[in-house]
Amino acid sequence: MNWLLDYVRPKLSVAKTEKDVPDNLWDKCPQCDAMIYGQELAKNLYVCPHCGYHMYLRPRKRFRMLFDDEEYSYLEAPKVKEDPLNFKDTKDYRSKLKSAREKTKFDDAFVAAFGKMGGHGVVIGVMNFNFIGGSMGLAVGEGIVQAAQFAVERKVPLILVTASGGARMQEGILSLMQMARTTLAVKQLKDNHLPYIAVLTNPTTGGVSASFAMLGDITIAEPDALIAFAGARVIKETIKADLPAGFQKAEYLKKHGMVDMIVNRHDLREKLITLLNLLGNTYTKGE
Amino acid sequence: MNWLLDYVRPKLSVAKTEKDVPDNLWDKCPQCDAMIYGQELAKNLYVCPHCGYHMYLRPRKRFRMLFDDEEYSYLEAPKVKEDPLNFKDTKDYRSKLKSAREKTKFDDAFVAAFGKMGGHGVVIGVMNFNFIGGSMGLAVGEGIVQAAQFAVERKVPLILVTASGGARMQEGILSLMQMARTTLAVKQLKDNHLPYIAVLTNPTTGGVSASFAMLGDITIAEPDALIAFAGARVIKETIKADLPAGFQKAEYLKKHGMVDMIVNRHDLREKLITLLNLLGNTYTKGE
Amino acid sequence: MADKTIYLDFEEPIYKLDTKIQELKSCCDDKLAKDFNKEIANLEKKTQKLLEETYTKLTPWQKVCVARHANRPHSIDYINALIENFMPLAGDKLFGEDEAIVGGLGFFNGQAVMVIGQEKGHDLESRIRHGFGMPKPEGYRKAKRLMELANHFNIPIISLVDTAGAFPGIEGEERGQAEAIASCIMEGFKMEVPYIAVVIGEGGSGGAIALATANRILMLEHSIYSVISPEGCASILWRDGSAVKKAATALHLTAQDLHKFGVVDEIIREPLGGAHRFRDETVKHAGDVIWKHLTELKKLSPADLAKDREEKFLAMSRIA
Amino acid sequence: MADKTIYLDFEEPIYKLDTKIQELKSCCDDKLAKDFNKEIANLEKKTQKLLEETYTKLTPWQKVCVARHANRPHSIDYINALIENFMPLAGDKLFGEDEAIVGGLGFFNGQAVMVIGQEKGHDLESRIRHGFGMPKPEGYRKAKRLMELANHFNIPIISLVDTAGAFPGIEGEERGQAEAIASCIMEGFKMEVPYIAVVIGEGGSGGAIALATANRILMLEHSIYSVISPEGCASILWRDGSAVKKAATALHLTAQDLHKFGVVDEIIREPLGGAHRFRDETVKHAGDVIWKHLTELKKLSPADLAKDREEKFLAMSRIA
Ligand SMILES: [Zn+2]
Ligand SMILES: [Zn+2]
Repeated sequence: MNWLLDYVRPKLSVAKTEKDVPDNLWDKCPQCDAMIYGQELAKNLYVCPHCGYHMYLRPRKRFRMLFDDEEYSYLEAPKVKEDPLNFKDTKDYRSKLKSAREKTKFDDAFVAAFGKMGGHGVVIGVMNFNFIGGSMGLAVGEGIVQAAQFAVERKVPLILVTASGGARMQEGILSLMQMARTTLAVKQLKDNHLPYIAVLTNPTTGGVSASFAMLGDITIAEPDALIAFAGARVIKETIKADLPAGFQKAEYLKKHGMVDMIVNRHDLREKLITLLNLLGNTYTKGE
Repeated sequence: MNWLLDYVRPKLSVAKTEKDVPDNLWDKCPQCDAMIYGQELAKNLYVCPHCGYHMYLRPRKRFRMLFDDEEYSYLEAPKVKEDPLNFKDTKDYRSKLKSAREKTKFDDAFVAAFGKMGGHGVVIGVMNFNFIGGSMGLAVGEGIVQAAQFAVERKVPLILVTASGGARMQEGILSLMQMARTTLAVKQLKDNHLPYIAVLTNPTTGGVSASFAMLGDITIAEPDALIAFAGARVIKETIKADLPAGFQKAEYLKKHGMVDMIVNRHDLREKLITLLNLLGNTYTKGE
Repeated sequence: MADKTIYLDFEEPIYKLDTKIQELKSCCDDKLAKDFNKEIANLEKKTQKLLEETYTKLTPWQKVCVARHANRPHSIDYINALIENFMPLAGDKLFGEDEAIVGGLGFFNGQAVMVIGQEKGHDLESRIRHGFGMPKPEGYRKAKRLMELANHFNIPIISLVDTAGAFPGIEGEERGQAEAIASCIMEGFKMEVPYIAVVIGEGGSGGAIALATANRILMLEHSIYSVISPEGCASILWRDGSAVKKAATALHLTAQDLHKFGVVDEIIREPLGGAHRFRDETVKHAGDVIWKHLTELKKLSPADLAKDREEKFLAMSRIA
Repeated sequence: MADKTIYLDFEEPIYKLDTKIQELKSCCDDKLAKDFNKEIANLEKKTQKLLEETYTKLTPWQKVCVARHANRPHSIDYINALIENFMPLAGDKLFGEDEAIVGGLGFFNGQAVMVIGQEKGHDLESRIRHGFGMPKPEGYRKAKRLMELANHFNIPIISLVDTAGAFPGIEGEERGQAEAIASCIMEGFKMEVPYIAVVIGEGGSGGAIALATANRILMLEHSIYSVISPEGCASILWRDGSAVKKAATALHLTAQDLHKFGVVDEIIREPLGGAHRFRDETVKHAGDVIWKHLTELKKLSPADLAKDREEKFLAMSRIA
């Protein structure tokens, strides 16, 4: 076991822990263009109070929203090889990583925490879309593998909250391999009959959608979230035709059988707890 | 074991065993209207030599065509309750059964035999379409269950050649239950990792298609065979529109992913033997 | 749900009495009402007797009509009344979400269960949404997925059967209606959890048995379960669509017939006058019977549950 | 297959030499031919040297072009050359038959195997039929079904990876491309039989790894395997579609790169000049290498085969 538990007990105010995004600014809703005061938005879990649009929710806020009493402990970020390809495009990947770390205060685009939900021990992993588009490379893949292993060792369910543009192409083939590795992570849960619930938020695309995101025992999506394998632009260019209304949105995926339920962020914690109650309350198997 | 093996060694000419259908008559091809001399048709396995249409092939002919050296032994027909509902429509069911038995010289619409194919021991079951439309009641269901049990006891594969209008409605709910029972029959093979190959011939419809017929490890269809759940007439009346060309034909089902291969009757024995060779030649599992 | 009682043809005398009672109750002021009280009580007694006479002697065809009655409690009514914290689950993870099948997890007397039911809808809008209770292949594949999920987490399954049959259309055939039903039947046999099927209304042929390869098969008193609809049977065997009554009788499709054949384990009594008249009592009583069977099945080991189911069906038509 | 050699841009000098040799060989009568023999031999030596120089130093982008070469042996060529009694199997038993994936049972050196390969086709008609080697969800579900079948009968699996990626279209998204790929990846890990993946040409992202969660991953010498096409990468990161050469280099998508990363177990040598020039030798040699690995894997128990695969992938990016 290479887990160090860094208990943070974040009984702190929103403003204090999220210094990077002061809540006393005004934000514009990307859907209805309404200007919303930061504190109001934070109080409303970053759901637009005017049109219900679900904006991106940062990992810490997601954890506080989900865990009992806003208490949880982070799982240590995994150690992985940095920039394994020595990748350079117009700028180099290392500097991209550096600025993403400064911006987000996280090591990479995935962070997991252990805590309780409705009294159940549970591991929750959250993707950080602000970290290079939530893209999945070694660190994300290994983070998910380790979160799954931790859940299996503790015999608790795993909840993964996705938000990703897909694979981290700067890590080349090694990022592609994370599709297999995160699938294996999910398999550990299944092999142990522990629940794995996928919560798909806007956007969940590419290699992330085509691996662990689509393999939940139960699949929840936030309203209007974009959930796609191929990008709409690529498809449009390929087929040279317009795309249907609502294409690749959560509601579209539900209609097409890929999502169990669409849950408003305000109801998410309660619904997850009910699901944990249901999946945990199995009758004792016969003698 | 309640099996009596009735070795018949049918080293007899076609004409002699199939007195009910003299081969010295002319038959009209239902597809191209060509008149074909009976002996020619029999020699050509009841495939029209002009257009390739696959006419119905009686169980005995099917067995002789498939088994090595035309040698096989019948599995005793199961004993089941006759006319459990005391069913009467415009005439009574018992008299229908009686005339079907006289016409076909078989007890009911299913008959199974044990023999060798390419050296492999194998149970082959054939539906008799001439027996009340090959419909499935207690006798067919029980026959399939017992054929499967026999195959499992002998540790040999099962091949079922279907031809049926669906459930035997004169046996009411008990005929419906045969969908479950024949599915269980297939499950016995699967549980024992013994191959079950479904050979779908014209027509395979209703409750037969929606049970064992669609559950083969490998699914073969004869060319142009009608394979359907709901009848085309019912669908047409329901949707009040024309049906697509080739609707519910073997080729249509293959295109829609339901059939592995369409095999001309002349190649059927050879292909089945190859499949048995392949499915039987599994490498020795590790120590 | 439906506010107004819908009367079936053979309920004409009951309808007349009910109407008269209604008139007496509403068409007069409070003072007069008192005078009518006796007459109303009299009429109500008559109605009760009539209901009793009618509903203890329903013909098979009348049972067909009752089983299909629009006011009869549907799957959603059972779920609403019996299941707490119901979490509906959607989709087959292959092609689509078919609301002809409603399914999900919930607590039944504190026990987590997976409910999978065919739902016909109760008004035009909901009937269309639920595909008139006739599942397409994706509906059966959704049911199969929910069974797998239940089995994986050791959660008992309760299926509610109420369908005229699988959807007869091009899409259904195109997407493998036959395969979907066959696989759903097979999946039922794989379950290592208690699996109870309840025919609550119409058990229509292959579309019904797909959800009924269960450890226990229960039927509401006036529900039907048949290899073919009386209409279909009449038109094929009598070549006369109007021979439905003869067909209904010949098919032996009532709960009482099926119980005699050993196909059904227990008949769930309906209040006199039918489930559509006494929705709450019916559903509550059905819940009690289901719970009784669930309690019994919970005593079996996972392997024994599968074995129990196989033996039940293997024995089923060996009855001599 | 293709009768005429198709030359890539960077093969211009080779093309010129080949043309000259061809001219000398054909444009003169037998008497004269003798006089040219020496020159022809000379030129052929030169070609050989040029091929050697070119093909030992292919740039990543050149490898991309070679990997996509129309004359390169495709899945069907491997099947035809290596597999006896091939029995193609069709369909996902759910929605459709997708010929972008060819699959079936056959004998490989006397051993029954399940071959599952992406097939691009070799002329316009066959390219259309095979969907340009870009599987739709039904293709991956067909692959999954064939894996299950192979596993059930204890038959080893050989997958042949050759795709630009999964089909990017409305139908693909509608029918769950993401789910289909994810499930296919998962299925690979469930196998308790030897499973060998061979990247024979283009290993395009998610569409490729769906068929490559194997015990052994082999790559033809000039094949590629990448998280994104150089074109896609160039347009996203350089915002310049013509930066494909830079992107190809940056992505480290060659067999040699992947072997270094530990993603690929063995590189299958191609004759100098590439698989598209020496189709038969390439395929035969690939067969020998696959057979060697299969022989090794056959020594493992079913449980160990699954464990071997899991451990391989769990370890894969822990390389420091
Ligand atoms: Zn808004
Ligand atoms: Zn003809």
